Amino acid sequence: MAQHQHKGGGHGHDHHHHDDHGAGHHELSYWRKYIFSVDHKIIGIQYGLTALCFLFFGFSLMMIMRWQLAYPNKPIPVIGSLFPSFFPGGAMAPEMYNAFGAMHGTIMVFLGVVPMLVGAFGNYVMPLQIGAPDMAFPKLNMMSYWVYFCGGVTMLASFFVKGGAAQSGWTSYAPLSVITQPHQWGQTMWLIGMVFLITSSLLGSINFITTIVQLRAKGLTMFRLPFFVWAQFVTSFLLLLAFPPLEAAGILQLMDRVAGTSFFMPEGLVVSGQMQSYTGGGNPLLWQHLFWFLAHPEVYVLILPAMGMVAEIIASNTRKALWGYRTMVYSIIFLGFMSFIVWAHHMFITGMGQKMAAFFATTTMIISIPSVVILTAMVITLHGASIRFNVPMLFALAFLPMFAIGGLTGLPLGLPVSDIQLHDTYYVIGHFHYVVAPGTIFAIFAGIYFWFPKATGRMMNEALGKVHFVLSFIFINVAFMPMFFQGLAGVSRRLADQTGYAHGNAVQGLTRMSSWGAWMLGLSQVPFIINFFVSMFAGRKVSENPWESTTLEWSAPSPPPHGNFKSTPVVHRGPYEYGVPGIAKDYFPQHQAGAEA
Amino acid sequence: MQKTFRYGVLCAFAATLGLAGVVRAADDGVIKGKVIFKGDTDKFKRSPIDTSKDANCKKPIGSWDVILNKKTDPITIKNVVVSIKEGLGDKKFPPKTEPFKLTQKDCQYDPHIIAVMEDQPVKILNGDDTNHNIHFLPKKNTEENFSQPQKDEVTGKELKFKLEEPFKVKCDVHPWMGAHVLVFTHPYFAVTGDDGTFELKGLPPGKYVVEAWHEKFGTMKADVEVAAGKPAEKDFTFEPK
Amino acid sequence: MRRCSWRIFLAVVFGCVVLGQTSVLRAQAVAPKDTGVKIDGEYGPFLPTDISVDGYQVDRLINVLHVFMIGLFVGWGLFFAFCLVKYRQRPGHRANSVLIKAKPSKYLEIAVAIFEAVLLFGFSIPVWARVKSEFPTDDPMRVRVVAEQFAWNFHYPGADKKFGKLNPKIIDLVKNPLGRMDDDPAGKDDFVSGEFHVIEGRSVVVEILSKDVIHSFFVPVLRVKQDAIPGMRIPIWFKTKEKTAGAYEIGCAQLCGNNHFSMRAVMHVDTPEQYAAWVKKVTAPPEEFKED
Amino acid sequence: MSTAVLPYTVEPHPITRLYSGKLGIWLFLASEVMLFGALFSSYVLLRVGAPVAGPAAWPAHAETGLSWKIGGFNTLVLIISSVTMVMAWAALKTHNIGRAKAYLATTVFLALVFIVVKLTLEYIPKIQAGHTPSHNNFFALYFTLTGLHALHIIGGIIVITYFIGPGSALWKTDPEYFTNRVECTGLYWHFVDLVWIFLFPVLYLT
Repeated sequence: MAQHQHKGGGHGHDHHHHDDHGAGHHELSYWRKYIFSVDHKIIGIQYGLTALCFLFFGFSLMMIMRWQLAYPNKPIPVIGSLFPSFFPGGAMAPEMYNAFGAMHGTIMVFLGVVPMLVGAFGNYVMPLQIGAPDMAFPKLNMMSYWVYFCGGVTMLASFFVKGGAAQSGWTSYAPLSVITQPHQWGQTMWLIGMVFLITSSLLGSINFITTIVQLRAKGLTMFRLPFFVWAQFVTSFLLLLAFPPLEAAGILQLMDRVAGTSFFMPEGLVVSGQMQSYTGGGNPLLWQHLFWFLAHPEVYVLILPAMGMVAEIIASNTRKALWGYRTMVYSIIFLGFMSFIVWAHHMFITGMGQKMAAFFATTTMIISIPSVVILTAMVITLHGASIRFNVPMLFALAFLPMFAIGGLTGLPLGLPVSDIQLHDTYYVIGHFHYVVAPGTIFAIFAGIYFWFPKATGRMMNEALGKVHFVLSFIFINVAFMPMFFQGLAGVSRRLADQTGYAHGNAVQGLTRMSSWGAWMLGLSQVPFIINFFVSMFAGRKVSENPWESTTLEWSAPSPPPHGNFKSTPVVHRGPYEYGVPGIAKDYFPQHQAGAEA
Repeated sequence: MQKTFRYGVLCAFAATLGLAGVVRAADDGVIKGKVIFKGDTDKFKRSPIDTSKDANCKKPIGSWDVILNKKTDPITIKNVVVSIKEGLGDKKFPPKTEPFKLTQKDCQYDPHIIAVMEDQPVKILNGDDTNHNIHFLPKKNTEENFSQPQKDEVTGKELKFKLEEPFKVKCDVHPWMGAHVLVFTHPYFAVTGDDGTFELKGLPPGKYVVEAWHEKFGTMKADVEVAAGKPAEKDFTFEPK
Repeated sequence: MRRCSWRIFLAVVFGCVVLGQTSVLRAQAVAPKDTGVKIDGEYGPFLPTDISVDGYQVDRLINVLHVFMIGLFVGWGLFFAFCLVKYRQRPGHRANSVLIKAKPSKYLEIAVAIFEAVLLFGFSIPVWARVKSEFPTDDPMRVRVVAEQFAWNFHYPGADKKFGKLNPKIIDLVKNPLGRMDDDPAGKDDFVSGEFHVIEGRSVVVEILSKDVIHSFFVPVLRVKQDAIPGMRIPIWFKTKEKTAGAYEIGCAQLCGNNHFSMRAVMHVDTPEQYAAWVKKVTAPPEEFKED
Repeated sequence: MSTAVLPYTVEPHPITRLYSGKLGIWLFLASEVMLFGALFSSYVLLRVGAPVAGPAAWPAHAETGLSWKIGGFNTLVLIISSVTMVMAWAALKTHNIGRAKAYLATTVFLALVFIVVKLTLEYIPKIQAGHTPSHNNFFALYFTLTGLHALHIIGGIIVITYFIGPGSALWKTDPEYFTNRVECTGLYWHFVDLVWIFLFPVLYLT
């Protein structure tokens, strides 16, 4: 395959090539080309940059919260005096802590990680991996992004309305979320923002499924799909079927707040000594059921694409096929299916009876098995490999033990008896942060380092990348490991100041350690930010397949032109044909014709 | 900080000038009197409050809804707000500028009645070594609800109420803590103290409707005529069953 | 660069372990905060003191699980580290394209599944059944806990062991915080306090209610946690061990608003004598409050 | 065109036998099923869990004041509109764009009849009678469910009007593509009718 000469830098979307199937293709205005683009690659990059901004913003919220936790009610250095209207006296008031907590969760999950995994990587990589010229519905794709953008703006704007942003946690449990900030906009804007984000995800998932089903290249059967595509496929089904109930729940809560209905309000509520005007007859647990029916599949939305990315990177950098590819595919389908019937394990402490608890504990134990299978398969892939320790691989490798910690610590939370002590403590925080932060976020970093050359035609700097990795790896553990011990000690989550409790005071040292870990982790991102922007313009130029990988996206030019491939690709073999005997090179790309292995 | 202070002084000066302009020096009419209780005092004993929810609230405190001054003769009522209800016409009064200090001390509000003018700053302080959460429950003004986790007898937090109305205040951490805010458009109001008397000063001569408000006994109105240079006297008598 | 990567990786892992351990060991409490009452029990980075007769079942499951988790993680981590070192890319080394038949992994997965089943059916479901259905019959104390933003109310039934009816419409936060009705004979001898008093060694049935939003009644030393959900009455039970008299903490474990962090109450485990004295003090007819 | 040339926008995929749009609309309808499914589940839960007496109790059917005659009329209107929608698609299949537009216009007209009846004979009198959403959970659900359904109807009206007007330009360049679009809209429209056919007995007859 001829080397594609890349010209110019920037985001790397030059169109100096001759594509042979761009019928009626003419130069677009700047706006249509980069802002209201319908090209899946541009949309993917838009998603990626927006999501990175939100991730950074959500992380900043948390770093400020960590100050209040480590040094309760002391003035926040620098930031406290910069925003006096947010921090009266320079310190963080508990209501502000709650608002930051709620928005940290919401932003990280719905505006950061999901758009990054699905919107950015899914959009950019998936069509390339299946050899499609674009997504099945390009205009719908553009709409998904802009609806997501509106949702993000709504969420951000809610910080500046009277009364501040939503304060009821990212779970927004009713009746708290209905009665707080009455006649104010915070929670209402949260709900409206959520409706936007849900709509965006729904449109996106329809697009993804249709694309994967309809637009696969010739010869690319379902079992020749790269694992990442499978992960996106299952994820899209989760988004498609789990999000609507939350949309319904959001509408009901909006009605409760705005129209005074009582879907989640029982009779006889007395708030602050005032009898409430709600008619009653509603049920607070209804919200929790609807919410967790979404939010448990959502957890898998957060992790499955990450697993997919890690699998891709491990296969490429072990120079070896994934061990048990089919088992992994079956496992991921099973995971997706099971994730719909485990939701109530978040609700053991709500007074759940024996039969329900037994059912949900059993399904929870069952769902842990496919996760173990996938993880084990990835580790066994390392056996007999030839491991390249480049930056994406380091992040992908670190994902494995980190996700293992996150997954294992889920066990005590899935059994109702141990959940009595650990429910809603820092143990839960530690557990899901190990899944999402050193797990998913590391996978995201791995993905960025891995596919950066595809998107820009330039490599990111290896040395800076390694510094970034080592520092991040150390400090992310310093930040999250103490949480397990705090949780065992019985410190509840969402406390603006735990030192009022004797058991909280006893582990305040751990809280400080965790805070310092978080701030250092923030500093550790500096090499990444520098690397990201500098490499965009000055990184080492590379050819279309710098990692010598087999999947289809590496057969397209870097960056791929409009329409993606120079000629319509045809697939001849499975996704991970590395080290095939009788072939001179140690990899055998999917699109290359030749003897079947 | 410096700047705010300077502006504050400037504003205060301007306000004083304004005040002087609107309320002429000749406006020296006075209404005074006391609020008398008639009835069975045993029915209105102060009961001790159970503060066991927070071990930091050590000092015993009693209920405030009715406080009778039993030492005065006749027995008078504390915490009655007497104000001009009608008779001031459409006159506008500049708000008082000195902040009204509301302290949370020994897990109760000091003072119990917060009588302020519209736009007059109310400064809320925490005099206890525990967390307080002040929650204003107005109907017309915007609801305020914030916590003060630390002892703070200096800085506090300042609020202003824009609209005339009486409403409750409570602490969300110590549910028994309660107080009342009364917002007025004019400066002619007074709260009875331990002697049960009140005095409304600086009134221009004329006919007024005066209202006495008590959180438990309700309101009572009376017509009073104020002549220049001579204090008008008016007593209110509450006879609860 | 590539050749030393795995060393860096190992150094990082090692560094983390060392750092983590020293930090945990050195994690000391900050200066204790005055909360009015001295709290008994030992608290640190692991499970706190257990004063409940049945609490050991929760602890046992947590401990067994952690031993299992650490064992699995270490074993798995050793294999992981071994692969990283042995199969690193180096001159003359090429990946083996033939996939190994990893029978051990299958056995491992089966073992994990069996172990989980044992935990589930051996340690969890029976204990949960006991928690949920085997309410004590040995004349337990009965207390009603009513949560509100942001305080706990403890409603005792008095000598007749019957709770009076509550009417939310007549709640007066100073004099009648729960809305007890005067005309209900069952409620005549009831009393309400902000402190939770139980007798050591005696089982207690607690009925949990909420006035406004969802709270969660959490007593770390009892291994008890139950959400208080408005519109519902949820009973739970526990029994304290003998010779555990002292003061312990009750916290709220579910975000309930601004002051969630300060929604704390004290549980006094009393000897029978102390309890009787307390009841006498609380139920004494109120004297008139006189200001000094 | 700014989009890349995509296969299977018009011709069906050899394996799935669907063109992309049709698969997409089916997936969309699946998510809609989940949306209305969640709301219907909430209905069941709230109705079963409603207090026996008091203001929050579930009202007896007579108290709701919902007339099955108005509801039945609207059901009929929607069913007929579904038929005209199919007729429009059939007309396109026989390459008669004029007739297709007439049928589409009839569909829009019927949908408007539905909305007007709903608004003037049901919503406004209900609210005037004090039966607002906050009155009790029956009316809360009634307004939420029918309101959401009405939003779907309005969405449908907008899309169909687009196909009568500017959208029909596609007929000249790619008639099959246009026919497919009308078919997808039809699928959506039938779904919206179907939701009403569930809503009608749930709200008006029980």
